[in-house]
Amino acid sequence: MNIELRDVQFSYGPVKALDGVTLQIGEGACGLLGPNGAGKSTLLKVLLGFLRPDTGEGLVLGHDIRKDSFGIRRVVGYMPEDDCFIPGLDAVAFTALFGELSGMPRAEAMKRAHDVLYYVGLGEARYRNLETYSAGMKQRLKLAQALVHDPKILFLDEPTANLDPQGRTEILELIADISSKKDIHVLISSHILTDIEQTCGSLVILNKGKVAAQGELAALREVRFSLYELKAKGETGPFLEALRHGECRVEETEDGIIKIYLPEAMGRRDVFRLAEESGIQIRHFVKSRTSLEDLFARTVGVD
Amino acid sequence: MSMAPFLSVYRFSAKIVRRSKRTKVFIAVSVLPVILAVVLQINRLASPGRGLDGLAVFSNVVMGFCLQFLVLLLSLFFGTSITADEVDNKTLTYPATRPVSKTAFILGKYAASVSFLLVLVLTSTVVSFLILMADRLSYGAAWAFLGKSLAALGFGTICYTALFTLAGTFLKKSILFGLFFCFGWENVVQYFPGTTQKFTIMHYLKSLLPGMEAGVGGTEGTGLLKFLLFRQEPTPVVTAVITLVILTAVFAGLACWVFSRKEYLFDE
Amino acid sequence: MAIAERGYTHWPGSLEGGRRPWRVLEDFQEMLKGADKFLHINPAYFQAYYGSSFLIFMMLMIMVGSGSGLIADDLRHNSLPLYFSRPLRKRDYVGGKFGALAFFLLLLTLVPGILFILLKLLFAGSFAFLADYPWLPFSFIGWSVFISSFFSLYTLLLSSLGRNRRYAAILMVAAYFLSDVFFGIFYGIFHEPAFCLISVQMNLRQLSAAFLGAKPQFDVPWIYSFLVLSAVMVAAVLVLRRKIRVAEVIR
Amino acid sequence: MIPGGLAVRADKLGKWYGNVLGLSDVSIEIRPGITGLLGPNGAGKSTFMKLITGQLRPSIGTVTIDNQPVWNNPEIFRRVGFCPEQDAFYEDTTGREFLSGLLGLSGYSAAEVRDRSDRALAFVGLEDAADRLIRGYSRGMRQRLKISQAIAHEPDILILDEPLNGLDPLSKRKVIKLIKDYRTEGRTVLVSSHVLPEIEALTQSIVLVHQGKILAEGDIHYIRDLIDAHPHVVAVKTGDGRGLAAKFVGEADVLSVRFDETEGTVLFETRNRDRFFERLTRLAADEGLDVEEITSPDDNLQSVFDYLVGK
Repeated sequence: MNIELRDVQFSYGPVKALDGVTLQIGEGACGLLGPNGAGKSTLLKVLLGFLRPDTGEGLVLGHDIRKDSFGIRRVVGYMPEDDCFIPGLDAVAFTALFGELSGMPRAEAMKRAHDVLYYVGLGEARYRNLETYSAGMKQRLKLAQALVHDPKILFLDEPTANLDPQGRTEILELIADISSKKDIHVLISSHILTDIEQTCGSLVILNKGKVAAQGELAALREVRFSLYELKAKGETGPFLEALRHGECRVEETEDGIIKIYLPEAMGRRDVFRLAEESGIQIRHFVKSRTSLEDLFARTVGVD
Repeated sequence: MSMAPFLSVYRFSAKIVRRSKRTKVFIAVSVLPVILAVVLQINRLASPGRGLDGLAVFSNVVMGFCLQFLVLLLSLFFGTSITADEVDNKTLTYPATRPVSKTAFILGKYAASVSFLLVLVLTSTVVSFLILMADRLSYGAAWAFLGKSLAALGFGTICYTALFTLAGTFLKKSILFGLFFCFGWENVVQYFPGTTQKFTIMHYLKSLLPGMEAGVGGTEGTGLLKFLLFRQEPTPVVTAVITLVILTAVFAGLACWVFSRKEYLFDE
Repeated sequence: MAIAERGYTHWPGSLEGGRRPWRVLEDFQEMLKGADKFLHINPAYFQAYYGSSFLIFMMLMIMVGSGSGLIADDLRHNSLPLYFSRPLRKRDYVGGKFGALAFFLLLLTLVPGILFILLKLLFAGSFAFLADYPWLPFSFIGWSVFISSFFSLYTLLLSSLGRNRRYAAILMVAAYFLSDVFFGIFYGIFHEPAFCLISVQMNLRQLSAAFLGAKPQFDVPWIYSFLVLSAVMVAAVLVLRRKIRVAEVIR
Repeated sequence: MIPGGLAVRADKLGKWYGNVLGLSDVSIEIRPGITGLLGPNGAGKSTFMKLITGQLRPSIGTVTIDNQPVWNNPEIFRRVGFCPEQDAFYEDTTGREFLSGLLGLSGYSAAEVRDRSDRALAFVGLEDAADRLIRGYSRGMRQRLKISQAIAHEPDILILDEPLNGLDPLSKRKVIKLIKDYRTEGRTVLVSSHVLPEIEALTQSIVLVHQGKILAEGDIHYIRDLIDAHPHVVAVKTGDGRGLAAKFVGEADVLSVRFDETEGTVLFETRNRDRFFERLTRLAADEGLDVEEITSPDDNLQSVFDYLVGK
């Protein structure tokens, strides 16, 4: 196990941010999900030794979070959530500075800074002053500084915030690449569920400072056979009416997806038959696995 | 231009000024003359033989502290804050997307800051006067001096705030400019002989005060370049007032002009 | 007995062409008349340089210009977590910032001192100057280090109080001049030299006189000034330890 | 004031910062309804938002709302509400003070300010937190407060810059619902976002900005249909894939058929989706095929985007 925590509690004054967190995180990429204020950022800060837990203990790659925070900081790369930079520097100087602060020799840090900046896709812009960077570029820069000292674990706090779709895909591909091929383990805190779905093998869901669920992603997404999702083109009113008449439970989401809970008596064919009778086309039809969003809503307990 | 937008900006920014935590620090600074007055008065009553004149002490406080320090400092901070705070905190977008012209916005905020500062400075001056002159309140000349002091402080606040509002609209390091101006330029050049001293605002403010002879209030300045302490050659009061009003109008007008032309980009 | 002519009189001078635009410069010429002593380097010269309020004012401007944002900017741009996710202690961080500022301040204090000595040696062509005043290099080096350290800590203290560098700058100047103004008022009224202890500037000047072997302006033992300034430095360190927190309370 | 029907119009609009291009030669009309503004970072989205809200002056061309220029024309903001991207507030005021202060700037009387701020706070569900300092608000609350200030004066045109950024899924749902609730008839809503599913959840009508130009505008499906050179792929999972394929190979609109043995799907490439899906639905119902899944791998905004920006 790379990360182990036992019964960790932490409070900001009267507010309990972490309330008895016990978890194990293994190889590869792990997602950390939870609504804002669930304690995700606090958990990362406890793991880094920024905050000292009130009770409980933990190990990160064998380093005790209470006693050996320096040991942890040498092997961990941290990408904070907030926008952060140092005005007046260019990207190379910035990244090299943090390489040096991690203990790399100056020349090595400089060389390494160029490499990681290319890796995160800032190669062309690396001599520009950081104040001229767009929000998306700052996001990449934060990733670069987290990677510069070649860490063994990466803690990424909302890595895709502020990114455009292309940038988001690229960063997620980078993360997947790092975690699967480069032997660096990754802990990603995010509330963009699709990010986690695309990159992570395992998952921890936090809610109100407690672990609401943890385990392998595949195991957590159990299959429900009777639920289908479809998209249709045409006047769907009569179709839905017919379905309801056949004792299906039907839900329509905001983004135009129709969810159908089929009773035992009905099969898939009946759905198509009703569609054809109502004169609409079915353009999308899948058996629904419990989507991460449903899992999230269920474990967090609000919908 | 109708007054309504101006007044709504005035009300809104007056609330924000009052709410800000920094304001409390500056209120504390403004209370200092009063504390000073209390201490001095107690001391004076305790040892009556030392012949300290309450009015002399008061004029020392006004010249040394209120005019040459407090007014400069408050105007500098509040004046530059008018635009710089909104740009730094990226809140400028909110008022900029309201049916309020940029001129009304600047003037409203300026008026809110100035009236707040006037209340602060003038109240603390009057209170310290009352404390220091508690035993001689019937002395008419003292009241005349108080009136002139208040005028100088008031004009100072109005004029300096306008200048620093202007500085805040287009200078990135407006504070650095302001500090150089206040404690480098104003504090020194006002003592230069001849025409040169007329290049400071302080010169006109001091012209409003009666009989400022060489060195009164001067020694408690920075003591910077002491050999330069020449006498003041006052400008007639009417000219001084007219100059101050014109300067204020020019600064405020320029501030509005710059602000309505300039595009403010937040560092994105 | 001469009787002055009344009414119109002639002017006995001769015209030299219009010089009005240069009036202002003339005023300056008057002022610079003291400058001929410039190259006369002796201990008094050092005392004058290191005790001058001009030097202190310039240092103040450097502090405002490049020091006010040292910590305030990091707070504003949330960079502290970046630093402290490295194997870095608070004292390393503060030490680094301190070093950066102290470097600039030493440029104004130590470097001119060394230049004066070099110039003197160069012009004199012998080491007699150093033989006459062997303590002088140690004094001015010691004093440069002290005043630079004091101002660096003072700057860091005020810079750590908020996220706004303009506010920090104002506070720096305000605290400095405020203490001075108060001293001026009290001293002006009571003529009690001990009031010099409330002024940052006067304390610095007292102490510089003590370092450089000059007679202090006020008859107050220098050790008190030293204690006052040291107390400010200790307070700065204590506040910095409290203010620089890696993890803030999240919303 | 007649509500509704106001259009935002840009004509040959261009903006440079020094010699850096922000936006170039944009002519567009944004009509009532919800429009999504999409584009990569640095494409000019933000510049466009700032130009139509009068925070920047066009370098060339014009931008008008209801045929009036926007730059230095404050009167226009009686009818425009703007929710900026940056997470910036007057932190030392309460939510209610913030809102009523800004309403005051819109020129309402004291009574109306009170009334409107109450209503706006209730609309975004912040009644209970209204008298707390903004400093202590959570991300979601801050975002909703920003939206409330944009709608408190009931503008005909609502412009939202990245309103869903930094929100967790539950807060996101709330905000999406808010925006949809606001779209009453005739009002114009312009929303920008980086995350495509979010825009898809809000609207079908999009404007695509790239390299300072408008790449495409209109209905997402319509845009998709326009791209003839890029046929649609439909994946069908069924027990008898080859039997299904046999029914389609005769159709003129089907360009190719592929079998994915591992997934057990048949991939059809078609030029005419209407005809294809109509036929597929009929076949699935009538002819004894057991269709398990139908998916279109590239029927989402992401693929439109990728295709248009030439990825």
